[in-house]
Amino acid sequence: MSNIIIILAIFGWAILTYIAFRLNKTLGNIFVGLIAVALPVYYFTYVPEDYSFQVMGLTLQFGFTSFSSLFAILVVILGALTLLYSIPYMNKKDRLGWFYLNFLFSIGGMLGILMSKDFVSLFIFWEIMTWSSYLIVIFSGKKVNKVGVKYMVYSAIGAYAMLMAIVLINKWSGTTNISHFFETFADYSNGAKILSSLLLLTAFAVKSALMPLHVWAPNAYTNSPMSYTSLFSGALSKMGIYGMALVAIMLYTNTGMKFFGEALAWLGAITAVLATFWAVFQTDIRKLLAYSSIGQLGYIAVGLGIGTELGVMAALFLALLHGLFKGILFMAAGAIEYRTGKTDFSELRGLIWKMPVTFFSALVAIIALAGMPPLSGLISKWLIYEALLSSEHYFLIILIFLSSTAAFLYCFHFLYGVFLGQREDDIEDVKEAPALMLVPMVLMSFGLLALGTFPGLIFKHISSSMSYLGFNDVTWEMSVLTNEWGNKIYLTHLNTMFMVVFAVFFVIITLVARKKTRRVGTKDIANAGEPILAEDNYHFSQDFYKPFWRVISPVMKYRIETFYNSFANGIGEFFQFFRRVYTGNGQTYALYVVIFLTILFIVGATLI
Amino acid sequence: MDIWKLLLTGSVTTVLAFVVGMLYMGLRRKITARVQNRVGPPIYQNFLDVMKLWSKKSSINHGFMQHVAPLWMIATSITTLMFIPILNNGSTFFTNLTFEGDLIMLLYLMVVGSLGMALGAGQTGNPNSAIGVTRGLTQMVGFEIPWVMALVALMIQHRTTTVAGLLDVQVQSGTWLMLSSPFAFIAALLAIPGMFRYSPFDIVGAPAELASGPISEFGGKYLGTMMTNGAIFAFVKLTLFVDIFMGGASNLGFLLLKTFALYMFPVLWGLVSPRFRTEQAVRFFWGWPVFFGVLGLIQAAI
Amino acid sequence: MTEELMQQILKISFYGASLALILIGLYGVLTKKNLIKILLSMAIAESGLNLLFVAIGYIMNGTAPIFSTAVLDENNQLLETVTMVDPIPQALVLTAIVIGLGVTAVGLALVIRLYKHHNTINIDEIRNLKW
Amino acid sequence: MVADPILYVALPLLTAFLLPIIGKINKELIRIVPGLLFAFLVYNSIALFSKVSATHTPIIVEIAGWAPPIGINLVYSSFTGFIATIISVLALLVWAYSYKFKKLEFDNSLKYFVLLMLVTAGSIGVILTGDLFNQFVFLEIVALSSYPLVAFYRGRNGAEASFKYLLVGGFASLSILLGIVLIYSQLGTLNMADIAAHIDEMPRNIKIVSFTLLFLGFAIEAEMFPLNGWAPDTYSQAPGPIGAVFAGMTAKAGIYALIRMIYTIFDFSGAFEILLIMGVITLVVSEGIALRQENLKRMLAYSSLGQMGLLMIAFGINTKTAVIAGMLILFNHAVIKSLLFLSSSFLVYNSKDKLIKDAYGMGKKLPLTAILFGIGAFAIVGLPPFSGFWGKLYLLMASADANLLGLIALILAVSVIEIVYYFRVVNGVYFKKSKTEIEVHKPRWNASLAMIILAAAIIVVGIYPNIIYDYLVNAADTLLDKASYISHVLPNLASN
Amino acid sequence: MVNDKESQKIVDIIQNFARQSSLFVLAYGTGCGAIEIPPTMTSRYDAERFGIRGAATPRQADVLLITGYLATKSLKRVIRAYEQMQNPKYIIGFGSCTINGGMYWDSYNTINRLDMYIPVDVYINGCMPRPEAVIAGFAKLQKLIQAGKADGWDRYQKNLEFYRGNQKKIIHNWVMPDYNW
Repeated sequence: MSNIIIILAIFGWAILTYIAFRLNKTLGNIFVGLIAVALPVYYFTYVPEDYSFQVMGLTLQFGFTSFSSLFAILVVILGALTLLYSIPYMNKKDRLGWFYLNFLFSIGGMLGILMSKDFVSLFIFWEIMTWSSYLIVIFSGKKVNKVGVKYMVYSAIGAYAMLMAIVLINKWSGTTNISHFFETFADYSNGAKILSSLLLLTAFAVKSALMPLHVWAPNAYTNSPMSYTSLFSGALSKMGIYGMALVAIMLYTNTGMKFFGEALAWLGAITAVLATFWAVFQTDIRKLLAYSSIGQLGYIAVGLGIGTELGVMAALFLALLHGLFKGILFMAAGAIEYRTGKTDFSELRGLIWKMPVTFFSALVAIIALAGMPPLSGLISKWLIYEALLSSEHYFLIILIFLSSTAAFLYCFHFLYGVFLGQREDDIEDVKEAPALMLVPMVLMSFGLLALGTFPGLIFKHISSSMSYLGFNDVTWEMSVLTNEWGNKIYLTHLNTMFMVVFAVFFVIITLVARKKTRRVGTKDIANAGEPILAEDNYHFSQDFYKPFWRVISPVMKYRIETFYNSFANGIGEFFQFFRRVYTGNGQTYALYVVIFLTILFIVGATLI
Repeated sequence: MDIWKLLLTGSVTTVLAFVVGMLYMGLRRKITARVQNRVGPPIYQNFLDVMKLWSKKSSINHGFMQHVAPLWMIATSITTLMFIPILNNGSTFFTNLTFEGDLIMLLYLMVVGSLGMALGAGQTGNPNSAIGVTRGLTQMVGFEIPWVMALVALMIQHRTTTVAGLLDVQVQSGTWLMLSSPFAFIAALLAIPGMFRYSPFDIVGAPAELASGPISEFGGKYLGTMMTNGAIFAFVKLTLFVDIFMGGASNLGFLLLKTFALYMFPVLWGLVSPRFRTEQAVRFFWGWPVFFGVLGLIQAAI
Repeated sequence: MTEELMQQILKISFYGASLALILIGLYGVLTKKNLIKILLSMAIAESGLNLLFVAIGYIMNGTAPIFSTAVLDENNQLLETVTMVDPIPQALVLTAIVIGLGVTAVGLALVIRLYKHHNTINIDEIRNLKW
Repeated sequence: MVADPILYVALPLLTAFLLPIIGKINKELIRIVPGLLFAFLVYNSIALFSKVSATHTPIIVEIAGWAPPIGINLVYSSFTGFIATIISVLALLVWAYSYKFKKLEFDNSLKYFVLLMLVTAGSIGVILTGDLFNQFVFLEIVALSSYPLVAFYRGRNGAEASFKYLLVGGFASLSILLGIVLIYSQLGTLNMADIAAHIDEMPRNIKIVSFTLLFLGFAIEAEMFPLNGWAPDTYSQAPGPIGAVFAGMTAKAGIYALIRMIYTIFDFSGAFEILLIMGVITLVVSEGIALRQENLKRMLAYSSLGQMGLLMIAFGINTKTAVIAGMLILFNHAVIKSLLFLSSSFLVYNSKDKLIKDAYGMGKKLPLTAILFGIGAFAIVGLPPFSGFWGKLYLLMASADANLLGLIALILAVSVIEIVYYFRVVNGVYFKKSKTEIEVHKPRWNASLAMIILAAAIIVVGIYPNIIYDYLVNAADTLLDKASYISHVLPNLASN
Repeated sequence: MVNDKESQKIVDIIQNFARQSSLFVLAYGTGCGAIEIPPTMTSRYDAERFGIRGAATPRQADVLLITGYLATKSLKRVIRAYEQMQNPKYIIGFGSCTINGGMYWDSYNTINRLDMYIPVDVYINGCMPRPEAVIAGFAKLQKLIQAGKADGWDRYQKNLEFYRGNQKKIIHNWVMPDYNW
């Protein structure tokens, strides 16, 4: 019983929080803080217990598996941290009760998904998660139709694909139990296999923003408050990954339908490349991060698609890691937005002077995102490459590498455009973000640092959860990576080496001519002798990657979004035309009756 | 793992890399001068430059990131150097950390310096620096692709991801990989000038356009560190390439010979070429080099 | 024989007449533009229908389906049976007529209302609500 | 207290005729008495329905003591009882909503409540009766009392809509009557069970003709495409609560008649397919047209037509799961669409054209109404945990069982369209700024209470659908078991 | 050890040797003298033999080359460039104009004596000086550096007020940041 209670408690608490906010803002914030603390505490101390009951002749079953609890850790931690972050971030806004109601509902929905052992309850929680996140996407009240409805429509396409799969599975196997479906999958006919797995894949691909179905993501991520976007991109999109992992591994790898896995991997790789390219040319930090998220989710799809042990390992590790670093980055973007009210690169600059803690958290996250040592990003990248190498995916690895190299471009753009560059006077009033916003960022940065050297901390969980997916329970050493060919990386040596050399040279360079080393303002630059006046600013923010755009613009011209829009318009126009059936003339309606009667006669006489 | 031994051999390797790299860069200046019918500076000129820069009596920076940028780079270079086999004869002296990392890690390790550089350059507030960084990153997207294609072809074909493993393959079989995998070699070779950023790929520094680009605000000890790093990193790149494609070297003489021969390729190419524009450079790398890279991959697949 | 023939002819003529009425009504509803004419056509069709219904229940030489005192002999046996027409259609037709009347009345009321607002009773011109 | 199916019909009719007289005593009674009546009907439903679902045998009432097939009878089974219960509860809520509804002037409320009672009596009569002609009469009562209700506001458009309804409705009555005449001419009986038992004896041609005519007539009442041209007009022109009445009662009566005819009276298997296909066409066309409506009421009306299409699909599939799905959708449609109509009429209360953009900005001005509308919108597109979801799920499961993959995809695609237009409206209500200044009219507490009860029903059934599941299964069994219907109505026939 | 004068001397000698043999030149092409820089640097005279090479920005440069007359408008830029260079730094005045105004001695917008405004270490006279003369000037500068006498940067700091005063006489709208070390 205790399983379902956690969700009911969250839902109940959500309503209580709503009421509390209606009464008093401070009381509401206390309620939010309480759940943020209670959620991880309860999750990590309670004893899991399975539970099931009958609804409408269907059996709903609940219980964590070792696989889903991996994602639950992410949801719980990120959920708690984003809740904490939200308290100061959202404090100036109205309708806070409504916001937190939906916030908690989506956390509850996610945990519900993870503890669902049958498809119907999975779907129910999936939809709860979807509409609560939709309500937050439109929370700001801006672009509600353009962004919100679009999000809802794509989510609905995904969810309904899942629903179709569910009813078909229910028909074929007589039950909606997830593990039963996977166990009996091998006995299905080929058509059934392809149909059900395609549908499920579509469903999960929408949430994880895989390429042809990603259209909603950039705008939805941008439009919701940043404190929620951290969760949205960090944890909510991982629900798609969760489902995709189940489908990809259980179905394709275990039943020999490798083709689908390959297709998934290719889709993921194309997603990674194109989304990264798009991220490079964004001029809004939130959009940049949103596209970056799509790209990262593409990597995860690649890992799942190739379906080898290393690949799945990479995917799961990256899924967790992405939650951390994209959480930090969106929080940093939120902190910037909170303090300056701006999110466009053309309006931001030089914030490192005012928000150093935010900068260093973001720097840590960016290094992890880019996959550079000494942080944990390297491990995820390494795992993916090794997986691709050992499974001999020659061209996928090139695509992934292209994407991850291009990722440096937007990484630099983010750091430079926001934090570096020439200072402007208009940031003089800007202060460092409130402590409650910094704490989650810093905590997660430490997490990234720790995992960078000791990935074994989380490998233990991943590999035990992978045994649920049918892989051997391989024990990984705390800080040594080994690929399938026996090549190893000693992370401790690498990172210690780097740190030590860094420290040595830091001492040297700081001590040499120490007294004569001056710090000057960012307007004191070599500018052909021309002094920069107070009103001038030479910050480089326009056409940031213009040459690169010239190279790849032939590819980027074609956007799937245009096609979707014209398709949707076509439907609208078609029915607009069809509306003329209802002429408004009663006699015409009478004529329809007669015509219908005639047709019915003919049909009746011939068919019945 | 003996930490003291690592300290000793690591320092020796670093010094070796520094000296060799400096001399190579001096030679480049000399050769350039000779090609241009000049006498040219002495080949030890670069040592003098570095010494001068380190002995500057003042230096300025624009902030913490600029302060750490050069040492971020040099830390990267030295760390990378530790993971690269210098000799192939199994001598334990130059082993360092060779067997504790692999190529994928090296690929990423090698760009860490660029990130530090980019951040430092970004903090100076000089628009030329930022433009230079964007150019450099764009160019990197260009040349990394054929380079990685070549590496992937070799790694999959020989089922190892370590440099030492690839060296072993060459020592065992007695043929260099540049002969057994010619297409991959050509692809990687064409990517080399991009890595060295010599003309026609000197779009990052582009003195006439960007006033030396990212480093335009670096002077004194910072510039000195960067030049030191440049020497070490050149050695790193050359040795890595020699290890992978040209069978490594059994002693330092062969190492110098091979690396120098390799080094001459970007140098001599640079002497006769004007500068590309950024998009031209990327298009170049995504043209023939990628074509050869694909051929290399196909060869490896077959 | 003649009686049967008569019955057939009668039936056919009944049916034919009622069918003709229905068709006339249909034609009127579909082609006339005047609201009142449409209503009238509908009433005509309804009359045809009612006629049909009665005709079905009609039995040759039947009397009205009204219970009268039975003619009994001394043994309380039924002396003679009287052919009655089927009573149910007649009852139902009464109901149908009432309903038709109601519909026509409501319809005419609506026509008055429409004329008040639109100043016309041409159905083609009363098309505010469409699509 | 007594509880008898006959009271469903008798009491409202009686009260409707007595109401003017009661009004003479005290004018306030005009408004109160209908409420008492509807409350009694609800009590009646609960008492009867619990009895029926406990015993699993229908209650047969023989009017005036004449046994069927000669006399007219009412059949209160778990199927008909379920719909009757929904209708009576809905009638009570509509009454509560309409009580002191500002737009119903005091003089008019007499007419209004009389007509409301007549519609209720007619709708329940259609559902309970076991006699074909009686069903026709009740349908005509419904229609005849609907015409004035549509034109209740005496505007030009109301009359127009009403006239169109009258025109098409006249066709319906002609067609039904003709069909009845044909059946009677062949079998000499009007009792449904009797007809069903002897349907084999009919010549095939006449059977087809009469089937076609009845199908046409009932389909008009059930708002099947293309016979539903009148429906959007009437929905949009009738007073706010009457939209709920149309969606929840009259349309239900029409679809019930259709179902009863196809399931019980005739034995055409092809009829189900026709119903299914017409349902699909109705669904797609209506939802598609709703996509770009500018008029809120018309949009809801087209959406309602789409739901009727879903109902036809559900009953056209003709399996037990499908019938359960159909019952669920019937319940959902009645409850959710009523909620939507009731709440939307406050959103565009003072607007002349009832345009969607007139409802913009109402989220702040009418928070409760807007949230209730939102709940309705969420429920109707089938998002869990609202009750709409279960209907959709069951319908899809039924389609899957019947191997109709294309149908599943189609229903889901249409649901996506539904999401688009409903969410646009909800977004507009909450986030768009109204361009014109329209005076806001706040609902009275009784109206709010009615809507809240509907919303609560949606949520409760959505979260815990088990509370109606057993009834649904019973109802489905009852509908599908043709033989037991006949044997219950005509015990003599079965013994022969 | 650092305090030890002898060792400091040795260090100075080494450092000065490095300084004199590696001169990064920021050629400020103010006047016609700029045309003499290319032949000096390229094949014909090849100044790179002596470790002289161009620097792209003042931050990296050691020598500021004022090539010819200095318009009052350009003075501001020269001062700015000079102040951005890192110590030790040197100035070579190039051509007669830098010494006394040359043919522009009475021009309203040309300064006459360069060392009134910035400390010049070496003057090369001539109008224009040939590349040979330029190289000779560099050689002189190298000798001065080796001897530790090229101390213009030091003088500038010590006499900043004098230079500033002179500079501000010419430049009326003084918007430049202060010399910050």
